Amino acid sequence: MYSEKVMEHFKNPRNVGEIENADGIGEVGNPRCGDIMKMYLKIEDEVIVDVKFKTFGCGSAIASSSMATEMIKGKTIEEAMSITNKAVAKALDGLPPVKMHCSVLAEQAIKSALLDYSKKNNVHIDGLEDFDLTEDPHEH
Amino acid sequence: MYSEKVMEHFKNPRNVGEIENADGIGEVGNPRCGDIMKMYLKIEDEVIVDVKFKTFGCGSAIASSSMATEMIKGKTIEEAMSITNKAVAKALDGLPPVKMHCSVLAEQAIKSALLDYSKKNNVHIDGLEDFDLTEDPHEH
Amino acid sequence: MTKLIYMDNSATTPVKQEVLDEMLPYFNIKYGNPSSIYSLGSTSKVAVETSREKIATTINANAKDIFFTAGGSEADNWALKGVAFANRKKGNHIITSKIEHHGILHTCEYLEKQGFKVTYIDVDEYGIVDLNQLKKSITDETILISIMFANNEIGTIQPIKEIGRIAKEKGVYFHTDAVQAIGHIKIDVDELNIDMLSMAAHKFYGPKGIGALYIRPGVKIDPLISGGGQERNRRAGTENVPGIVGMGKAIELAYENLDEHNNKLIELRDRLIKKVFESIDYVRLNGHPTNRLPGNINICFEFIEGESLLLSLDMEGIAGSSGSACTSGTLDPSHVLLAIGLPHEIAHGSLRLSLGDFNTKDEVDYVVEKLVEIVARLRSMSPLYEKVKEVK
Amino acid sequence: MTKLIYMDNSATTPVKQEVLDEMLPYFNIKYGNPSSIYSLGSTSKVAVETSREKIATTINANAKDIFFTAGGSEADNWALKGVAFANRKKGNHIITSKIEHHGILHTCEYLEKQGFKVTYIDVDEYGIVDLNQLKKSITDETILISIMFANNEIGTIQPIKEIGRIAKEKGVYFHTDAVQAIGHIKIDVDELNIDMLSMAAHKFYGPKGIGALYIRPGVKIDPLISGGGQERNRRAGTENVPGIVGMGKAIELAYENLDEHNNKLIELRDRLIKKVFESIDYVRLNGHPTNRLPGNINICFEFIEGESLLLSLDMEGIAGSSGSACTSGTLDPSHVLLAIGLPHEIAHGSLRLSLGDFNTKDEVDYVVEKLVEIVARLRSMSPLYEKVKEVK
Ligand SMILES: Cc1ncc(COP(=O)(O)O)c(C=O)c1O
Ligand SMILES: Cc1ncc(COP(=O)(O)O)c(C=O)c1O
Repeated sequence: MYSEKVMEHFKNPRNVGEIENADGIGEVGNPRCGDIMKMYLKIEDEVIVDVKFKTFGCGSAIASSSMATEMIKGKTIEEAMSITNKAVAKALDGLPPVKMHCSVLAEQAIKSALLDYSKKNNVHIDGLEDFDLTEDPHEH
Repeated sequence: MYSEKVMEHFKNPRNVGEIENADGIGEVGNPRCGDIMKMYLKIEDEVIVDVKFKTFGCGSAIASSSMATEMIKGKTIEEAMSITNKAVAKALDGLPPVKMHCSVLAEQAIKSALLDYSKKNNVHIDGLEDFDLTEDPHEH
Repeated sequence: MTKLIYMDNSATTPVKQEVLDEMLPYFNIKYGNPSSIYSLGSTSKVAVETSREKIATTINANAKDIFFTAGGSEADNWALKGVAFANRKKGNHIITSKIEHHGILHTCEYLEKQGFKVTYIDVDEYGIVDLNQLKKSITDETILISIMFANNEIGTIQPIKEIGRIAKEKGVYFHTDAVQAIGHIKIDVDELNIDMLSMAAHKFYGPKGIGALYIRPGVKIDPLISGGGQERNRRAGTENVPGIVGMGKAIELAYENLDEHNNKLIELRDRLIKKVFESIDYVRLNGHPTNRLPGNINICFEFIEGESLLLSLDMEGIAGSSGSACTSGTLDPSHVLLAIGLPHEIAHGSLRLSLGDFNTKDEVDYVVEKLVEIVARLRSMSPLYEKVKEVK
Repeated sequence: MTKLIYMDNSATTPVKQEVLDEMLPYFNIKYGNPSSIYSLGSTSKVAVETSREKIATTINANAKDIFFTAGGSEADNWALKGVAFANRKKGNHIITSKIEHHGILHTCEYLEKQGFKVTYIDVDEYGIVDLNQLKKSITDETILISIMFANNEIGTIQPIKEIGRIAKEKGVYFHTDAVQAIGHIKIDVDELNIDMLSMAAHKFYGPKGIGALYIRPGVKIDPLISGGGQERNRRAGTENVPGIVGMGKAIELAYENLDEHNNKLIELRDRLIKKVFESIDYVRLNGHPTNRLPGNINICFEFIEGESLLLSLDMEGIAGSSGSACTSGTLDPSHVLLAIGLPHEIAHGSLRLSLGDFNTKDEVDYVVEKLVEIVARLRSMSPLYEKVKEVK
């Protein structure tokens, strides 16, 4: 069902954990639906210097979280903002159609954490204007 | 499907053939229904001294004809009249339910040949008064 | 007993060794449920999808449009009932032929009881459906045409391409019961405009209890068996994995050397027919002389009845079948033989020999030899033959 | 990889060697069609009838009242649709429960679309149907009650005898989906007043793709699959002879040492449950503590999700299943877990381990050991567990 890449990230997820005094924290998903992703960002000079996640969810949710954190670590906010769910899925060598929503959740978790950062620090981040946290990832 | 007795009579039917100048000939059945039995009797002093048959039909029709001829050979007319289809079937160690009509046909063939004899010789045979040749053996 | 000479391949076929070998691990080693997410389940899932792909390729369809069933009858019932109930609002008229398998005919009778109208198209003396009557029967209410690809009794192959064209022109779904054709004739569902197609593995050296229905995308059809999400939510039930694997392998083998196999079969078939005609009088060939299934022989032997013919053949170790009423437990002989115009008494004397990949020339010759003896013997007992001789 | 530890016997079972051995000749040696009149056909016919007899004996029924199907789903669909359509004039109301298999529930939904009314009875926290509600739901329109014998997810066994009595008193047909029960629990259709009963061989070490429906004489039911005269004209299609033979052998084996097998299973089951409860916190047992299938274990591990649990187990060579939405491709977790009152987030963390004849004590201990590690690891990643720890 899953690609080897997904299984590898599920077995050895990168960046699991929490960051104390994180600069941005995002939590998306709903336990009712079986998946919650929480992402912690450490940001210095517009650069994501550290990222951690915790995820309650299926194999692809965990693998997507892991991959997403890898993809934004060391990247600028702008670069992180450009990462789409499709990019996450692609980096995992694809996800089964019914699991695409996990990559959507990962994208949303990044954006949600960045939104938190932008609010806390009162900075503007391009592209977050119409970020809608209430959008249902399962629709994707 | 068939008992060994049926198969044995089918393989080696007794009394196949015709009798020239038979004293009574009966033909029952209908080619449309897939079975016709023709029976020839030679009768001397109320005794069936010879009997032959020809049958177009399935295995149990042929076996029933064969068994019926065996059962009446050397018997008096009265004895022959007492032979029922059930007796024929029983002598064959039974027939499948859908094939019971073959034994009915055999009983009818005997009666029909006896009727022919009684008409030709203007003798009365007890029990033939209400013999109805048009009765459908498949109803049994 | 003599070695069995099996000439009833249209009834069912033995499973080929290569097919059985492929199936075996799926009974007790790779026994996972394909819906399970662990490795053992995925192994089964892959096996199922591989088989689906093989079947699809064979008929030039996409794998996702092949749906496994328990056999030909289920596929037939599903196609007819599924389309009928799902399209009731569009219309309530179905067209079929008089020589369909009971899987179609009895389903049509059931649908008639449910308020549908069914037209049963006539066939000519060879068993070919009347295309003019077919065309004329189509009304605004017509939702489905179901005509079999090749007949199971007399082997006649229908003009499927023309029927497909007519159905397409009129915007009516076209289902074909290809249970006797698949594995024996090349079929391209696109070229022939087939919307649905029934198949059964046990007619081409695959196992019993497994078949499939091809459904063209867009066809509106209800499930026949609802429940779990198997077969893309269209046919519930834990997949018969060994059966599915066997069906895939069998269809692959069938089409590997199709022409070669068929040439051999046609040669044997025509040899048998020719020899029978040379050595026995009062015989007729049923079905189309050339446009018939490669292995199908159907001959009436006048003045004798089919069941006693079969029993006599069985005593010589030969397996065949008959359209006689006596072999079906009904009163009337085969509806197919009656539809091509045979009188009842002659239809009762029919013999179908359906040849397969394992039959040989020697077997053919032996069977003819035995037939000559048996027919002579049964005729010598027949009061009908007696009359003919008198006339002569 | 480690040797496979298979604890998903409720999903499907491996075919036992003795069963496969019985089946094998029917693929390519005794391959005749049971409807054929020659010897090869009779051999198959006898094999089919012998199996029918074995199944009948097991449930205290007459052989002629057992009808083979392609599996449990077909049997369920047949019972419901067959009775519904055949008794429409009598009434249009059907009663079932909220925790039935989808083979029943989706068929009921289909029947609702066809104008039937369906009442779905509630269950208590253990998954036992509410008998009072059941009784009260019966009206003059009620034609059928369908309640499963034992639940496939949580293993709860229903009070079938009482339901049978209620149905009999009210003159309503009673069908039970016994797919999980047959082969595991003694069943007497007369004693329990069961009118129809569904079974599937692959749940008791028989092959996939074969099942049966018991139908009490007198029950008015339409065929689901019409066509040839097989199964006394009630279920068309060339018989799956090897499957049928396998089912007969499997049921025979299942009931040979039933008590012994079950005692062993119950011991293993209770050992596993006890050990899990001793070594992992935040767990709940789903289903009735004692009145459950001998091999069924269903536990929720809070704060983690079932699919990742299954994947982790699979990595250790352990096969289980879950009621998580993620394993079914739907959004909601198992309807059964919701019906017994579990909140969604907890239902997502369910694990079903269904033990079978081949499991051992060592396997049980190994599984618990691995579960402890896996649950700890997944919880360490879970934002939900984090919150609980904070509260502590
Ligand atoms: C209770 C119950 N009913 C019906 C079924 C359906 O059986 P099958 O998958 O063999 O069609 C199953 C198993 O999947 C089941 O557990
Ligand atoms: C033309 C045709 N259709 C349908 C069927 C039914 O197939 P099955 O017996 O596999 O259900 C058969 C064979 O019996 C057949 O020859």
